[in-house]
Amino acid sequence: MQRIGVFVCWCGSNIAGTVDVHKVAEALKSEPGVVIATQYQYMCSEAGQTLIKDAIRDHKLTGIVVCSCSPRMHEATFRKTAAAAGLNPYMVEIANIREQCSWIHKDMEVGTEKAIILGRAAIAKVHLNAPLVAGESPVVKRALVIGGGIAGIQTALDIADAGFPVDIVETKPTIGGKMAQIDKTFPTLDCAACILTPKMVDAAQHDKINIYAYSEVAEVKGFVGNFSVKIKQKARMVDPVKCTGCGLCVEKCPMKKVPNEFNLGMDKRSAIYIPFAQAVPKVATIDPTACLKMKTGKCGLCATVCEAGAIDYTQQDSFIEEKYGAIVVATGYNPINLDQFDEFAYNQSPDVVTSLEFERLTNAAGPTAGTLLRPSDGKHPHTLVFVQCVGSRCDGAEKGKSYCSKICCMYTAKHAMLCREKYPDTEVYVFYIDVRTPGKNFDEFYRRAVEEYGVKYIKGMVGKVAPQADGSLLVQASDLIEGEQLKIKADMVVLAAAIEPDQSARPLATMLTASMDTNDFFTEAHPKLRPVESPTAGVFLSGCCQGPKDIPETVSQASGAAAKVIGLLVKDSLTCNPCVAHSDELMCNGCSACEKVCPYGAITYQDKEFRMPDRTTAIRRVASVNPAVCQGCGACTVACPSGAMDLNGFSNSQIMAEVDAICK
Amino acid sequence: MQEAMMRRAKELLADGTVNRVLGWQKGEFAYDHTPAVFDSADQLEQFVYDDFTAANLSKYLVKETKQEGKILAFLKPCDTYSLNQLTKEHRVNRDKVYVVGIGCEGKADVEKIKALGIDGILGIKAEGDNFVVETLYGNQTVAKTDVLAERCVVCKSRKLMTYDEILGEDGEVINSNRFDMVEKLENMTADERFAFWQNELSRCIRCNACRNVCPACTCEKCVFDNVNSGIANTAAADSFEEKMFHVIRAFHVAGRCTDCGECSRVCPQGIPLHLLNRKFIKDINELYGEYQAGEDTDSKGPLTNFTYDDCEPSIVHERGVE
Amino acid sequence: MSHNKETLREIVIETAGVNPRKCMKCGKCSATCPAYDEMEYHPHQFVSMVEAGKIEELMNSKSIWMCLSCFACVERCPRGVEPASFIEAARLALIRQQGKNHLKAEDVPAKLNDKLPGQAIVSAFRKYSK
Amino acid sequence: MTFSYYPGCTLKAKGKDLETYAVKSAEVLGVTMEELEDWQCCGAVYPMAKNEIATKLSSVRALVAARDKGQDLLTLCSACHHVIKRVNNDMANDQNVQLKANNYMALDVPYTGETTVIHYLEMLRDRVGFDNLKKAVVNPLKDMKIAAYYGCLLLRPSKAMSFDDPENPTIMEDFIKAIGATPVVYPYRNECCGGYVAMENNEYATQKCNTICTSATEMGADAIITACPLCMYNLDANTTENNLPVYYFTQLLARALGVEEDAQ
Amino acid sequence: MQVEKKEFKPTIVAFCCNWCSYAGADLSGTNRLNYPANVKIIRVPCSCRVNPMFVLRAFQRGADGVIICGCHPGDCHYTTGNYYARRRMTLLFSMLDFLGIERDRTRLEWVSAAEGAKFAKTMNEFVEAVTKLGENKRLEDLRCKKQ
Repeated sequence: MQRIGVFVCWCGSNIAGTVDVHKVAEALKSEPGVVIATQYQYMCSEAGQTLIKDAIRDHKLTGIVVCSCSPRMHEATFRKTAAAAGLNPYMVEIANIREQCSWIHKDMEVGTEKAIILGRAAIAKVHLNAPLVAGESPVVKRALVIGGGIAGIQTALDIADAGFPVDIVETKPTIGGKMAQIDKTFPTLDCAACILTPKMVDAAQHDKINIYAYSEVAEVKGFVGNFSVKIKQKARMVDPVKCTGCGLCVEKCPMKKVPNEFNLGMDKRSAIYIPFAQAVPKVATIDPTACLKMKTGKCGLCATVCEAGAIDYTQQDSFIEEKYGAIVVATGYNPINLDQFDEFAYNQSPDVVTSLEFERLTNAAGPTAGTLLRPSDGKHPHTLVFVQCVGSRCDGAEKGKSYCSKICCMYTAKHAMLCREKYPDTEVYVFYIDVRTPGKNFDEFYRRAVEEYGVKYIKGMVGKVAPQADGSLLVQASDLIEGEQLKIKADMVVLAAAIEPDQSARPLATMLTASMDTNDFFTEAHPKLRPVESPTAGVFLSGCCQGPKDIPETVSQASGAAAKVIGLLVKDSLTCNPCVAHSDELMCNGCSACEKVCPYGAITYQDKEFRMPDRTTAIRRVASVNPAVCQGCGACTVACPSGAMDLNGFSNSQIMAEVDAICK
Repeated sequence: MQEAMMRRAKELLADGTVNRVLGWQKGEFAYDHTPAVFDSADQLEQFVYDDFTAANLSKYLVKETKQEGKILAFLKPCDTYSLNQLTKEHRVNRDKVYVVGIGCEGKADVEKIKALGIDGILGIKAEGDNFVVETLYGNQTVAKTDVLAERCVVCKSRKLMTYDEILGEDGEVINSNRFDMVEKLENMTADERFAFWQNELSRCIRCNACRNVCPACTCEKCVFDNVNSGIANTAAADSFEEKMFHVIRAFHVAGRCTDCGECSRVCPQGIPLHLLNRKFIKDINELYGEYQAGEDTDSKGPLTNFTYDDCEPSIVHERGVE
Repeated sequence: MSHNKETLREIVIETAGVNPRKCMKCGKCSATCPAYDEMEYHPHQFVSMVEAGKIEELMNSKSIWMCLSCFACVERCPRGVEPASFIEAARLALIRQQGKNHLKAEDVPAKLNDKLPGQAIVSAFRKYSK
Repeated sequence: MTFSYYPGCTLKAKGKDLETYAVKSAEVLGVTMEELEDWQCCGAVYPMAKNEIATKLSSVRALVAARDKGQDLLTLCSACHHVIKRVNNDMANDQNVQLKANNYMALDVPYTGETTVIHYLEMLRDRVGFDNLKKAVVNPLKDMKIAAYYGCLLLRPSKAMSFDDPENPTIMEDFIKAIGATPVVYPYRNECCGGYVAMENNEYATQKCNTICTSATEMGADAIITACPLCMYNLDANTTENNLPVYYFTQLLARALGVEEDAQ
Repeated sequence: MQVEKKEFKPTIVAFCCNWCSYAGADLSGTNRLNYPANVKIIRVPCSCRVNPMFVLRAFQRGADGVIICGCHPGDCHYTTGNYYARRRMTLLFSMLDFLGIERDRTRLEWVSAAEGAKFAKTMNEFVEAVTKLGENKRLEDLRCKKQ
């Protein structure tokens, strides 16, 4: 039998005004197990807490009930009080007689009666409380960042600057991501490379950062503070340590007809290649699908010319296993495939390009060395038509994406403006449904495109792009303001294609047991209050993997995620919430119902050997809850038909005892 | 059929495919065949199978597949649904069962036969649309439609869901009218429904037969037997379990019940317990999309799943009769 | 037979079987329409006018006879709104009334020529008459 | 290979050529076209209204007839193909149409969209195969530069028709290559010819067809092919600029297979 | 003998999730919004913690009405808990209805931490509805056939 103390708070007149606290204390004194029941003006005050502490010692209390304000207010306070007196803090229950009693009832009799019942329920519950000890799990002080774009780089730098080692895993041969392909950035028109490449170098040179380029995450095990990750390093056929990045091999390689993915296939590269001049790591990579040596066994020129002896045609994929305390997902985005939108003739004319392609066409390191030229004939275009919302905001049409891709309005304004600035002889049209410019200096930027640069913004949409015999593109569009159907003879059409999460995201989410929405964007732990964390503890989100974002927003989120990671890694161990689920192995059926409803992947199964009552042994599949991962929602406890799964602090019997006390 | 099954069982024992056979043997009467495990050809002489053989064997496999070696199980279409569900829930190790699927045309309900005034029953044989019942007093022919077990009258499927081989003919999933009775109840007034269930459930003697036979009730320890669950039937003082047993049981098997009908078959008081389960199945089908437990071994059950736009519980107010 | 404004709107929406509220007013239908220049109200206006209940205006507009049923607007609409279905519904709302056929049998012989295929006559009848 | 074949009214009158060449060519390719008995006019336009049932029934009859013969239903005229295919989709997916049509027709076995509706071009592509067609060609039309005119009805709405990419189709171009000619791609091949509006307003059709033919001409075509009698009419009779010879695709098919003369 | 008829005050058990509805209940207190004292709240971490057994237990112990409150769909602190709760309670309520138990004795309502007014309003409505039904006899009687 527990020895229970009951402490009724007046809260000045807040409670005592409509609840007869003396009567409550008196009534509760006669409840079974109650050895002391008393009242005081302010239980949460120093004096009130001393009163509780003394009572715990003097009466050798094993549990206490405080009848006071909401547990949301002072449960933590009274738990600390109990702990200070040597009582397990989880032996404290609060009866909420202020917010849920005295403040809503005007009649003293009614209020008092209800307060007594609430007190009884708390006493009934505390009878069944068990001392809980918050478990601890150690934290591996190393972070993994998946994705080496600006989001991943920023996160890694911030974490590393705080003194924690970070590994970046990037599938491409170099880090840099989409930002490396972008020419200028809105709304300031800084050169993207000028602000990105120093960061890439910082990352490469940081003694706390280790970059696994041309690598993928192959397997993730473990949980917050203690992930175990297997990383696959794809064979480059080049020893990255020996390679100096001199580029001689690239120059000599006879196979020079491979579409260059960095320039989105608008020019060619060689079979051995370095994606771009500022690549990090600056190491050559052999494309095995194009390399003559790899395909036919004949050639080997690169090995001959490489003075460092870095070429190794026999290289195999290798695996690294590493432990991490936290994982940051920064897998980024891609423009969608436009096959289903060929009314815009993307597949019919090389002069219809996506906005990302347009970036390359205006970039000094791009296929045209920065001069805007039509891909079809290399001529200077005079009339350009930009089409916004291509594949975005599609709903009910069974193609495209239902969401707004967010960045297109601004980059289109940027493209249009730069076009007019650099080539004043051009005529630039932008077809828009809405221009969305929420952001610092964004609307001003868009207005500048219209007012200073004379970009012709037309409210309406393009219905068809018809490639003509003379090489021009006849753009048929509506002008909803003028009420006209326009036919514009254009030289180039630029499509603001919707963006979607990278394809690697979904399998990764499965490995991480992190949740995703229907569009394959990672879900945040809370859309407002925890936007950089995944609901899965220890997994953080950075950049477009969580939703469409521009660069400043991506960088903010990247730093936010880094701060969260640092906050985790500075701890030597994690104190776990002890109010978590636990499975009674003797009753567990191993049916997996609990595992299916657990949002955190906290439940795993193992085959265990049990001694049976008849002295035989049997192997049974049983669930076990990882207390470091469980958040204590209790979904599993109801899914479990046998009642093997229960929740500390809110056990089946505790809740039923409260029910009984209330319904008595 | 019985001979063919026996022969096949002996073959499979002889060639080492299995070391035991799960089937049925005669009980006290000619019509109460009880599940039995046979481990030799000799023992198999006791094996019986006819149109009275009704028991679903799948549940026995929970225990049997924990034993050494592979066991042969003869499963009717109903039973294969149960086996799939048990496999999904990791209760049965499918690799340790050799399933011989047997076609089923529906089983006879001995109570219905007796109600026709037929006594001294010695055996039964199907002949077309009739059963020929052998009795001490000669053969009697009864129309199948008159004596088929209730669950067979509204059979949902004669298709075998899982098997290693088939004896007899595999059937098809049937577009049955199994929900008719549930619907009829739904269309009654609340008072009528209450009267109906009070009449039915007041006959319950809490013998636990329904739970013990149910292939979805395979808990290591039933909550009703567990003193720590807070709802166990520890003392007469607590009548909770008495009252709520069937509702809780139905909820525990909701989304998992394959509608095999064993609960009602074994109820000594003839309570139509399957209607509770079937009500859940009907609700699930209507509210969350068609779902048949035991159809496969990997889909997510309706109660361990959700969609963002599921209906609200207030839908109960909008449907049916107050 | 005449309906009040709201009933007429409901009839048209039900006949069309699509939801005008899905429209985000991008104007792609009107950008795509080959009959745009022949029309007084354009495809995107059909959607907003149906939503606003201006059915009478649509029924009296020559636009309903100009739609080619080429489905370009249906195909290219990013929201699955199908302006052509509204045009058809407005046309039906008119010709289903007594004596409101647009094409009368007695007018046909004058329109025939030796190359005109039967398909043209049947199509026109189906579209213009009840 | 045997198909139930639905000809449609126009193919028995003004559009006769489309059919005769098709039948003859099919024979060469080992395809039997079994014309349905007692088929009725499909109505030429698909009734878009959700509450139209009666106008869909003739298509349902044809679909049921093919189902009862256990055959796929082959169509040739674009309009018939469009109507029958979409009615078939309704019968498979629209419970309202399904229920009412079945009630109305009181069939022994209710019809729920089981029949596969296949256009002659799809038959060439998916069943015969353009490679096999190429092998069967005896008279490759080497010197012809042909512009394919798809029109609206075969392609749109693509969700219902699933015929080809609605904006950048290739089936007719592949067909042209198979018969040995050179396809000419031009942007207006899937834009409307003016359709039935030509009945009332010839000028309107003329305007559309002139754009189509001018575009095809500029792209270097010297002939146009079509699968639709109404498109044929508009392109042939209502074009005033850059007139090009217009053929039914089946005529050139017959020519390439060496049976053009026989068909006449 | 004539017994004076006492005004019937139903016993109501309200299960509230800790993150939204319990906070909403607190807020209705903070704003001094009245609802009847017969409502007694039991705090659970999430609506998905509410086992149908608890609901039945309450009825069996003499509750006249049981209401479950949780975060609005999409706002669950544990992201998905209330979706499971919604399915479970829908089926449970439907079953109770099937057994002939009055529908208005059970309810599920989404109340956010900001919806103090909604909480009070919901409770007032619920108490009113249950009061109208009178004492909960049926579940008590389900297995005891009156002669």
